[in-house]
Amino acid sequence: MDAILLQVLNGIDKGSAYALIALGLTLIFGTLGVVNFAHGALFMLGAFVAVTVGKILDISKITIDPERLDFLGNPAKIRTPYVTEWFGDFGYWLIEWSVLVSVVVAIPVMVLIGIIMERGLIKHFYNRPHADQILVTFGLAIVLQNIIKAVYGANPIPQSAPDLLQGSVDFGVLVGMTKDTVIYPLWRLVYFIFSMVLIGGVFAFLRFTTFGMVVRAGMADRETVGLLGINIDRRFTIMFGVAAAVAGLAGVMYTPISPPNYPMGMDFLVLSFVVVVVGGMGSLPGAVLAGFLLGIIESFASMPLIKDAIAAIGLPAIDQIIIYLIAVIVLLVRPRGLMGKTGIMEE
Amino acid sequence: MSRLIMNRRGLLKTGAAVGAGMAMPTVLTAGGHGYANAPTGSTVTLGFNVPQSGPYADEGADELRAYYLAVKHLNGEGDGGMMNTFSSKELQGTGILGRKVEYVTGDTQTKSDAARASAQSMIQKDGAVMITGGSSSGVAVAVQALCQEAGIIFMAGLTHSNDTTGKDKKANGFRHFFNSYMSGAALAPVLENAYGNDRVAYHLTADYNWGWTTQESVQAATEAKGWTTVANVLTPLTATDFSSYIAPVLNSGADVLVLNHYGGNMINSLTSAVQFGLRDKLVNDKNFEIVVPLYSRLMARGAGENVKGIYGSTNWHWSLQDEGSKAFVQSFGEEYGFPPSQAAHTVYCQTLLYADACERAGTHQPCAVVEALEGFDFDGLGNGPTHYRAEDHQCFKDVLVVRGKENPTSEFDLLEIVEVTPRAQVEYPADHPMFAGGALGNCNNG
Amino acid sequence: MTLMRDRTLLIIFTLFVLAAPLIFAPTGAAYPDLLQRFAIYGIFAIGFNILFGLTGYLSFGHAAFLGVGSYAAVWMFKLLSMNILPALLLSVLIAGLFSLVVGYISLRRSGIYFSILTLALAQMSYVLAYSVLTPLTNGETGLQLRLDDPRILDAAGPEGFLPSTNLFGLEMREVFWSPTVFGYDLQFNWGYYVSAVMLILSFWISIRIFRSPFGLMLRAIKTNQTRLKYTGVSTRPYTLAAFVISGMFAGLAGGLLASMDPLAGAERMQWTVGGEVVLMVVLGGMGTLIGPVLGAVFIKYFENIFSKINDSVLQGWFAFMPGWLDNFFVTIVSPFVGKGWGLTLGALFMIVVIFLPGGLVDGAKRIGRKITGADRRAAKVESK
Amino acid sequence: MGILEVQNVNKRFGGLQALNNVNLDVEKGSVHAIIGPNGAGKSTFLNCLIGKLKPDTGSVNFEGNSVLGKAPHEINQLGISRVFQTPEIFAELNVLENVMIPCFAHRDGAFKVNAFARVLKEKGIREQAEDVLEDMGMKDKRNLQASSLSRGDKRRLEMAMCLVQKPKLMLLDEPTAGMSRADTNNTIELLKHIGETRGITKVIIEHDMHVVFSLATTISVLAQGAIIAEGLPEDIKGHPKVREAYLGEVEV
Repeated sequence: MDAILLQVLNGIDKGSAYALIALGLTLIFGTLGVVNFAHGALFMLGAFVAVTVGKILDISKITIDPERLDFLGNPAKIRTPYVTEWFGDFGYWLIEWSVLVSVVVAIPVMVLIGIIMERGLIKHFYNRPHADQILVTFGLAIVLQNIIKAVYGANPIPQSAPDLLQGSVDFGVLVGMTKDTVIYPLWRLVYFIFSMVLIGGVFAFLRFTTFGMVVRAGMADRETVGLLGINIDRRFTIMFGVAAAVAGLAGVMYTPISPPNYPMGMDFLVLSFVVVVVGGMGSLPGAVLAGFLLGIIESFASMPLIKDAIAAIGLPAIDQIIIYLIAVIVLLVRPRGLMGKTGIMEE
Repeated sequence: MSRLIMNRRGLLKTGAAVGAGMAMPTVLTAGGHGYANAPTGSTVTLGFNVPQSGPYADEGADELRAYYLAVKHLNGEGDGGMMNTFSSKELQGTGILGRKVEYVTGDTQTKSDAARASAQSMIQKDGAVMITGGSSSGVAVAVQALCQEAGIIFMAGLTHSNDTTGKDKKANGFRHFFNSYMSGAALAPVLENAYGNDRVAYHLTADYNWGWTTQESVQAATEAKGWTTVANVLTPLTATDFSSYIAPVLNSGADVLVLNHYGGNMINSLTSAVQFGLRDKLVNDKNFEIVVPLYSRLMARGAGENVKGIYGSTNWHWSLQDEGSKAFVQSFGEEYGFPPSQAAHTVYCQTLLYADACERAGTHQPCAVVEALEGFDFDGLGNGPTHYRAEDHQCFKDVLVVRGKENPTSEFDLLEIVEVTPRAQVEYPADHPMFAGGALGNCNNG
Repeated sequence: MTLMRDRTLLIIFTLFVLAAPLIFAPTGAAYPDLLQRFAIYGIFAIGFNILFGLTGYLSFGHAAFLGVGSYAAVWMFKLLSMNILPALLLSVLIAGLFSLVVGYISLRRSGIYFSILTLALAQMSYVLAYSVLTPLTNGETGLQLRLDDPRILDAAGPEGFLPSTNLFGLEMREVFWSPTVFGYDLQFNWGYYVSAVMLILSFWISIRIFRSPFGLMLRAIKTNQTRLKYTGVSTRPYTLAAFVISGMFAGLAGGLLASMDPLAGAERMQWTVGGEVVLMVVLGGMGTLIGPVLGAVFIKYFENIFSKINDSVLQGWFAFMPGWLDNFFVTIVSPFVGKGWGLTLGALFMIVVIFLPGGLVDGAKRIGRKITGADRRAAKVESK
Repeated sequence: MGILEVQNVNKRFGGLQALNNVNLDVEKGSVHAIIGPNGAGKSTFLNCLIGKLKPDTGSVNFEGNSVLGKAPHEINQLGISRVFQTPEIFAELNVLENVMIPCFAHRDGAFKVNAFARVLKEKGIREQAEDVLEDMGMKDKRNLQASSLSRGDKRRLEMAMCLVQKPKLMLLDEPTAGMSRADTNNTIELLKHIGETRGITKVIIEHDMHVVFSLATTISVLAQGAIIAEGLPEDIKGHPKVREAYLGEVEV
């Protein structure tokens, strides 16, 4: 029971990252009809916004302390971050809560990156075949990765969560189980809540604002909305920015869970495509649902008990291939996915 | 059967061998002066083949820094570094055998294919007489095999799998770095001291060769001390989130988690394990502990705060206070402004060892170099008295057991040395079962 | 007329390929290993072009066939003989069978769904080859020859040495002629010429397929599959045939890679390698005959030559400048070469996709047209 | 016995009876038009003929063989060619290739790996294709890329692609939909020309009365999923039920 609860928790946690990326991917596909292979790179860029914010907050005044020696035996340099110099305790607070500062910074930055990407590149590919869209965004992903590598190197760069949110909680006790059976990291719960809020926000935005309604109408029938004299293109551009921001925020918040490095986007990309396919191409609720579902399935597949049981029937290492296996099965049996409409890129 | 690879600077003239396409089996080994890429002019070229893209690119970059430093020292520039402390005094700062050392670099991409392509271009195009580098065992084994075929000396960089000098050992290849077995042998007594002899271990193991050999070694060594192993779970190489593997650990009855992971895997699994609060828990009335058999400072940095108090082993660390280490840290630090990593150290040593062997042999000819290195005893390179064993071309030297530092004083000061495990304790017979199944073969002059 | 043109193209291509060790000498690429790779990846790309260029089905999974081909070949070297002929035959056969299975499954869908299916299947193969299939693939290290392999057809060689791969005695690693021409030391190597013959053969097959009714059907699939169905053509067998043919080319390429260098690593099956062949075909010009080979040469050149340009090489290039300018240029250029080769390649690829959808071949044609067009205009002006 | 026999075909979508016991008999050599107001079930009926939909009950036989559940290419191989509402051609290929492809399909069947034959050496195929193009008045455009053709020429090309297969039956789905008056007249002329020279049986789904009465030899009227009248054009014109259900105020 406790093991199952743990894996469900793990699953929804993984799932929230998948869901966020897949949500953005679907927004772009649904609004612009573009298959964006650079979406993983946006997730990665978001994570590196957090790294950059951390570095900026850490810009320090350097003083020489003759009392202490560095590794070469020279007098040690003492670094005092300027923010603490200027703002005192508030400076320390900023450094400690740098992930949240990054969230605030990442929203405009990522929206801007998204808009630049759409206006500068993607726009020219609306009328090109899907294959061309895949190729050019794939190329863009390679370029973005290499730029990040050139600037930040290849090693992961750790970002820590605020002290208050570090450590773990005894989730089992909360739901009335014995102590110490279901321990769960606090930050992962924060991540889950954050993604639920973000997903809810995107849905509310699409549902309850005029802007969102126009966009949804445009997703269903672009031409008609265009005929009504509404500038749907500009709205779609903004939606691209929103999708980039969703991916970027997912990346920012992910940094305390997994220290970011430049290939992280590609790792998530393949996965999130699988999520989108399972959810149904173009379906926003489908993407979210499939994200959580795949997260949970993946978690269960990695339980030793299940791994061994499946290996016994001749499918070894199920945890390594489960995601791909699901993608293959869904595409063959139900190509429109869980909630997709029939006919979209089907056959 | 002939090894007639011709190179730009090749000496071999293959007049007769090619009649009507039926090359006769002519074994041209140990042929006196004829060997692959014999340097003819006033320079000699070494090939530095390191990962410059992919997950280990930063280690590759650090290796390159050490190589540049080694070349400087060999050519008599700079302060000479460990050449001054090296027990063999053949190297005079006049290059190798009087020839100025030049180098070419390449990107292994941490892929066997790319690494071999890069090495091939160094051998065939640039006339490199020795190839060195690498930051993973798969690449090391692949390039070592290539060098064996081509008749070039290979001085392995960072490679920790038992296989490199075990079932995949080659006569032309040498490893200065330590291996999984040594990690286990060095760690076990320290762990016993620190955590007692009735511990129950849970292993998470990266699902590929290196992971398996490390897991096998650590399990054997700790079980010899009385520990039991409750589970060994293989994790996908491509995994980035280990939470679903970490979560069940606490309820398995284990009180120690061994993470047989390296690089990104290690960073992510360790981060998860700490976040899950494992180290705050009491199991079987003991504090739950985590062990990382192979530590690397560059990787420890990626895991940030999470390494604090966690045991592991390493080949070398810059805080060592012997003369060799101090000299190396000094000259590396002066040059680049930060201390070298263990990867930098091992490749620097390998370069000096190769140069020294050439001096002692009086030639670059691979078989002569092999002979000079086999059974070579030396000191002053930072690991105490060291022996290059003839049977498997593995270096035997002290191994460091380290622990993540609780109060680091700088961003480089992440590990503290807990114990320098003496060489005798990590030695093993050449026919040890964990290393069985391979043969050096004969040295190859190309 | 097309017949003539194809024949001329084939002849020029053949001459060029045979003279490659001479032609590439000034570029620094004329050493056996890289030339072999040019030819082998050229074969891989030619095959991929038959699927992607003609039918428009974008597969991200062809790396799996390359890998399977390599494994099959190395197993032949281990068990049967170091002669590359049986190894290549088995490579093509196994890759063909494997691609039949993968194609049969993936071709039930088209468009992006097809791409994702191939991607998923290839990643599965890669992951399994890296871990659980280690007894077959030797996992991370890669499958390699050992001294104690049986090799039942071969006579025992000298003790302590691995035999080398050969074609009835012609050793793949052997340089059979090394003249010095125009100050360049050339290396003529059997391995390259075996690959080159295979490349020419593949190129010829590709021409024949392009000009055949079968090829016409494949092109028809790309432009309007619905119409083709209502024209009485069963399209799936055609796409499957194209898939298997391209898979067999990939298998041949994999087998040749193993023949030149008998080691087969699991990374060969990763989807990014499959992505690389896509880059090759698109960069060169998809759907063109010569494009894929150009793309393969271009990318492999980048990977092997550009990645080796380090700061000290750059310093050499700019040494003629005054010190500060020299440093300036080294700083500017170095992020794009050496360890930054991936950045340059990615950027170039984007530029081609954006501005030259027809690839390098298209670019060459445009330049050609511009020149001849300009000539014609000039002639017109004169005649007035 | 007609060349195409439809018997008791029923098709329901949920609560909607899309086709209600439809019977149809297409005589060999006739031009049989099926007309009806929007939503009468014309498209559903057509989709049942070409295998895209399977009726709930009933049979559709072509020369005595059932076409139900057959794939599009199988139906074509039986000798039924189809002309679409908007011309479906191979836009990226040239005109001659467009016509040669159905030629190959006719000769080689649904699938043949003739990867080493040469298109250029297929003289017979080429001649057939050029003959048809000549007939359609497009021979001089044979080397143009199909996408560059005018809409009218695309329609001609599509017809040529059908004719070259010497079909026994042509299905035309609103061949003049969205066309200008002039184009419509051209198409009528074209179809008349085809009728005169080849005598192929045709089934035309159409709502443009001008087209129908210019071409058809027999007319069936479909309304609310059922055939309400069938007969010669003159009879249909005067049929009270038809006037009521469909023609309404329209003067013909």
